[in-house]
Amino acid sequence: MTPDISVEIAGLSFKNPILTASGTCGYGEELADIFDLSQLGGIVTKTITMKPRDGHPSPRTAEASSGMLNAIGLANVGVDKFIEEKLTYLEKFDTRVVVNVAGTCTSDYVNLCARLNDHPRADMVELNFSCPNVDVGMEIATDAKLAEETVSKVKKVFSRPVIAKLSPNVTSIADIAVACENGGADAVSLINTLVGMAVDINTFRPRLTNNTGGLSGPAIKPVALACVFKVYKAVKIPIIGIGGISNYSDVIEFFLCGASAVQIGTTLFVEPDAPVKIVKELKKYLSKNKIESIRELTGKVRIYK
Amino acid sequence: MTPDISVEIAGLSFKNPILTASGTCGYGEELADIFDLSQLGGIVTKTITMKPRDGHPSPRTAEASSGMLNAIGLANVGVDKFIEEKLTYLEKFDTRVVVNVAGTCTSDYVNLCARLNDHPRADMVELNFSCPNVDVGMEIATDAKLAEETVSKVKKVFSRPVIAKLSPNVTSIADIAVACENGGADAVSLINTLVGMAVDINTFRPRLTNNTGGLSGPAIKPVALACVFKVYKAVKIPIIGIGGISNYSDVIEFFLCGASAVQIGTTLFVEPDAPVKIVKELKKYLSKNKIESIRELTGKVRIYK
Amino acid sequence: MSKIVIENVSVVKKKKLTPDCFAITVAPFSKVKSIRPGQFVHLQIPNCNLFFRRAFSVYSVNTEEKSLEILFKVFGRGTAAMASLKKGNRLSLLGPLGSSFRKPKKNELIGLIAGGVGFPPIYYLSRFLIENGFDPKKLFFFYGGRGRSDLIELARLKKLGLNSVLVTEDGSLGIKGLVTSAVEKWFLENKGSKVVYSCGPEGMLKAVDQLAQQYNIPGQISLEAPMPCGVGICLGCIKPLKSGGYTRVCKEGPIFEIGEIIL
Amino acid sequence: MSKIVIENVSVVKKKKLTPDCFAITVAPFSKVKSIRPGQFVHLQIPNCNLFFRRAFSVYSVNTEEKSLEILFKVFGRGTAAMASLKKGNRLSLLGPLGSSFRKPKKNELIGLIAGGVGFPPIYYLSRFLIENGFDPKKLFFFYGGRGRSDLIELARLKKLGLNSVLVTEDGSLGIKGLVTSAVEKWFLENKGSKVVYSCGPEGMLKAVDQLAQQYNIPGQISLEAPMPCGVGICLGCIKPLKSGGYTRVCKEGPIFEIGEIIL
Ligand SMILES: Cc1cc2nc3c(=O)[nH]c(=O)nc-3n(C[C@H](O)[C@H](O)[C@H](O)COP(=O)(O)OP(=O)(O)OC[C@H]3O[C@@H](n4cnc5c(N)ncnc54)[C@H](O)[C@@H]3O)c2cc1C
Ligand SMILES: Cc1cc2nc3c(=O)[nH]c(=O)nc-3n(C[C@H](O)[C@H](O)[C@H](O)COP(=O)(O)OP(=O)(O)OC[C@H]3O[C@@H](n4cnc5c(N)ncnc54)[C@H](O)[C@@H]3O)c2cc1C
Ligand SMILES: Cc1cc2nc3c(=O)[nH]c(=O)nc-3n(C[C@H](O)[C@H](O)[C@H](O)COP(=O)(O)O)c2cc1C
Ligand SMILES: Cc1cc2nc3c(=O)[nH]c(=O)nc-3n(C[C@H](O)[C@H](O)[C@H](O)COP(=O)(O)O)c2cc1C
Ligand code: FES
Ligand code: FES
Repeated sequence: MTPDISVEIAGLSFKNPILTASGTCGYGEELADIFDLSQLGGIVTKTITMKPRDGHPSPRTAEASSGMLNAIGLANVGVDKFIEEKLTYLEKFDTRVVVNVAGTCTSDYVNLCARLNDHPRADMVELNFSCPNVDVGMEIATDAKLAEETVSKVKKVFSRPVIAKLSPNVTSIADIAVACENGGADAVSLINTLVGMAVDINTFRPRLTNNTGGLSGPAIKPVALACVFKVYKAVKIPIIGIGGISNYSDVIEFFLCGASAVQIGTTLFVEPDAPVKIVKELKKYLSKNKIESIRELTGKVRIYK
Repeated sequence: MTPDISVEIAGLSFKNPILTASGTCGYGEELADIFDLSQLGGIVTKTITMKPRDGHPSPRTAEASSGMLNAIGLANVGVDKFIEEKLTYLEKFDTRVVVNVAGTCTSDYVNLCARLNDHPRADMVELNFSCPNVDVGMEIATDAKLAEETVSKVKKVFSRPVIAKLSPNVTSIADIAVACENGGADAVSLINTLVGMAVDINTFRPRLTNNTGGLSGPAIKPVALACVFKVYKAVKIPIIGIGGISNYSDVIEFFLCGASAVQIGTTLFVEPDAPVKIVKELKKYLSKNKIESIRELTGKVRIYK
Repeated sequence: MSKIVIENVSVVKKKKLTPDCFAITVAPFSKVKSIRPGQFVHLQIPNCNLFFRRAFSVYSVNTEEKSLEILFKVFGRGTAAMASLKKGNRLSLLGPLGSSFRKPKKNELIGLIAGGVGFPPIYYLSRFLIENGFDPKKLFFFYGGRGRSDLIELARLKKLGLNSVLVTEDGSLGIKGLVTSAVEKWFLENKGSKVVYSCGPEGMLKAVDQLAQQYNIPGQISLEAPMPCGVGICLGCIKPLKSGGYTRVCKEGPIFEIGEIIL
Repeated sequence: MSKIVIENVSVVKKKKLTPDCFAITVAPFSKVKSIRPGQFVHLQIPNCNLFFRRAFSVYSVNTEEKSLEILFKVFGRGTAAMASLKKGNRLSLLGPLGSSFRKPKKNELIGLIAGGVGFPPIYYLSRFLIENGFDPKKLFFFYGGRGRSDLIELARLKKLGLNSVLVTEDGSLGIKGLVTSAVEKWFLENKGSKVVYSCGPEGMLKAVDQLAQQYNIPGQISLEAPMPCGVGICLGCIKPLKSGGYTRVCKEGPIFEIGEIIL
């Protein structure tokens, strides 16, 4: 018996639960030189905005212990070029395409998703409520009412599933998740990066021109797992786990805490073929442990007490 | 010229800015087998509560990438035994003693500090508003009003300086810091641990009997630095930086972002003599860079824009 | 002067005992003289990104060379990285740590009970006792394992000249059965006052602990627990005490009295 | 088939060239044949807890042995750990990465300008051109450094049989001065159409870039930037373009046209 690693989110099937995270896989072109993108459960494209953005000046990434900081500043080609070139490029791969969008206000999200609605290659949209590197967005990520309103307005213009991507930089991520669920979100994805900083002690300069940035990578995995665990107890919609995943064992941990799929981000920078390896190893783990389908694992952590 | 690494917090002088963090150095006895505690700027004792506590059952620590998770559950000898045995033991060392306290409500903090007020070996108290591993406390850490009220009531019964220790698990740590300053806190210390989790994929069990715990160590350093940076812009009282510090260069980073002293926590578990090394290397760095006093560095990060 | 030190040591010798069992000798360590049987060292293992040190019982010491030997089995990531250490590689050593075995009374018969990687501290104790004037004839070394491949370093054990009783569950070497059965037999067959010392898997220690209590034999066991710090400051390595509350395996232990711990 | 692969390679050779400069050869790498001069590889360095890989220009390749050589100077934590690698040590290699130098036109005089650790890609290009039929007489290798100890691998350079011009700021070897002065002199003394290729410290590259523009000489430079991913997906390694916006050093680069980048 070969174990079943396909999953379903909001009625859409994924051949496996491994997606690449927004901002860590571009629009897919570069990774396609390394492996066939059809091996992915899905690809979440770099956040797009209405207008193209250059992003912040250099340096906008820095190394950290078991992770990194970034303040790219939502550099992207803008929605027009995205639809014309990037979505078209992705036509040829047999994988789900999730288009991540961000704006400065609710209407930006609505306009972007309305545009994308006409392009069915965008299987889903993911609303980036949580980028800590631009003023844009961060407000929605910390304001339950605004998040709910934005989701519900997007739902009116986008006919396929809508994911709300949440920030960990809040007192209660579960509250924001519940608000998104109430707004009609089909799923939530979490977490985006943690606000962090680093300084060069020789120049006294921050290591990022944005002064602060977002921390990602294995360093944040425990925080992401705790967030998934708490949100799983609070909502009924599926959760896509993100944060520091670097191997199959991390994926299992996220499933046990409540995830129905995961995204791999920063690990791609060090092991760009990690998704391919993880898919293989997930199958091995399930076989070895006689688990028929990975879907059985969601939320199955055996908590104490 | 030998550089000056002494600092002053709330009118109290410290021979150097290196303190050991609460819960990571016991009451000092064990570290005294490794180095002379008089080499420390200060020691912050394990959180004490009114009654002795055994804490959570095992496992209550777990390894993480560049850090660890803990849910000790405030195991401590209780205030009576603490005063009788532990404070007395610390008499013989020429170092500052900061006594960390926690309770389930404001009056616990007040009672504990009133008791300690009669024992001048407790140079300062640190109010642990932020331990994520017990229901105790976490409420105060996320509630600005409650924090302000607790600090101001403690100030009435404790005549020496009072430090409020803050949690990073909030939307705005600066808001809580401002509230503590308004309540009369003489200093704030930050950060306590980030809420995190880990699961054993063979047993499906959380790696901590408390299910979730606190993440500490180098993994959280960027988050701690960003918190210090934000709080420095918001308050006038001194900041004691905590989080993932493992070498002199980390200490300088915390100073540049706004700290006036630091605490070393998890690093002690891997390099118990780290404070001694750091003190030496701080002096070397200052000499090499012709900086007369480490106090000059507080807040001197050269931000962009 | 510090009782506990952190020093960089080099691998001066490495032996592969079985496919997954190795003995390595490291030096120089300034405190070799003060190491007592049952104590352990905490090693920072290079070439693996593990955050914590790993604890290893001292297997033997050489005070002239200032070296100490440890014996380990590949278990997880840390011990796997240790298996690939080469002569000359350097690592940080923290020690000596923990409590040590107390000396038996002069007239006691001494039962030494080891299972698997519980062998090193019990071997070290045996050797230490003999070197300190205890009669090897009064030492009874019970060495248990699942099969013959679990019983390592038999030649070295033999050299001590004590009474050794080998026990394997599958009968592939020595007596077939559990080591505790052999110990019970010894309890029954020997009238004199006795003391036992044991180290091994927790299941075995639990059985030894119960048996010794049942027969009213005093003694000590050496416990293990995951150890973040090894020096008593993290409170992570706890075991529940019969008398209530917890105790630290790294500080009050790893050597505990029979009947002291809830296993 | 994948253009870029990740493979485990072993150190097959290591040479210490100066106290802080080393050449190491690693093998086997399945894609050696497709490596072009100017391209780089991204190495995961063992024995240091660095999170990112580190980028190194390819210095030479041996297609039979499937090996490639890199030359590096100890700079920070990663290169320090590389200096302690031993023959047989394994590491993960990602490559081949980035753009490569374009071929000169047949009639052009070729100026090859290297400074410090900018030497490897320029040396590789020179050798590649000669092996592909370019006349060594038309190749002018300008090699600059602060002092004689910066000019490494001179014997190897000499073997190529091209025109070499050594320049040191302190005059300890070759011409005293800046390498760009020697290049300018060459511009002035040679009438034919010319092309330049350069790699070295950013200050030098800036001077070369300006000089070439001033004299209207086409050419390319090889840039560096801290590189989290090396494959174009993190957008961390950017440089500002004269035409506006940013470009990625790892993907559009590291080889750029003279005048393309704001330095
Ligand atoms: C006082 C003491 C003395 C020891 N002496 C020896 C010795 O002489 N020879 C020897 O081979 N081993 C000895 N050990 C055990 C040794 O420390 C472990 O084998 C080692 O920690 C496992 O490390 P690892 O990185 O290979 O496995 P890991 O990958 O860390 O561990 C795999 C699993 O084992 C668990 N684990 C890790 N450490 C321990 C531990 N100490 N106790 C129980 N479970 C653990 C982990 O939680 C994990 O689930 C001793 C341990 C202690 C506490
Ligand atoms: C395409 C490319 C080719 C290279 N080829 C070679 C080569 O052939 N030989 C060689 O010796 N070196 C080469 N380098 C540089 C090499 O990658 C750096 O020496 C190395 O990254 C420094 O690593 P480290 O860990 O020793 O220092 P670190 O401790 O990482 O760095 C110390 C300081 O240098 C900065 N830094 C790190 N990497 C870079 C970088 N790539 N560019 C600019 N600053 C950086 C860091 O931010 C830090 O401030 C190349 C770099 C690139 C991008
Ligand atoms: C360089 C970089 C750029 C990112 N850009 C985006 C982005 O544009 N939109 C977004 O929603 N998340 C972005 N993220 C966040 C990731 O998608 C992911 O949520 C986060 O990095 C945590 O996962 P990881 O630890 O696996 O990287 C970015 C992360 C990194 C490291
Ligand atoms: C095992 C452990 C126990 C801790 N116990 C306490 C405590 O009792 N009271 C407290 O205020 N902080 C406690 N902390 C938090 C530390 O004091 C510190 O704020 C935190 O660990 C971050 O610093 P670090 O990364 O240097 O460890 C504890 C941390 C650890 C790792
Ligand atoms: S290992 Fe830290 S107290 Fe025992
Ligand atoms: S290094 Fe990541 S885009 Fe160039």
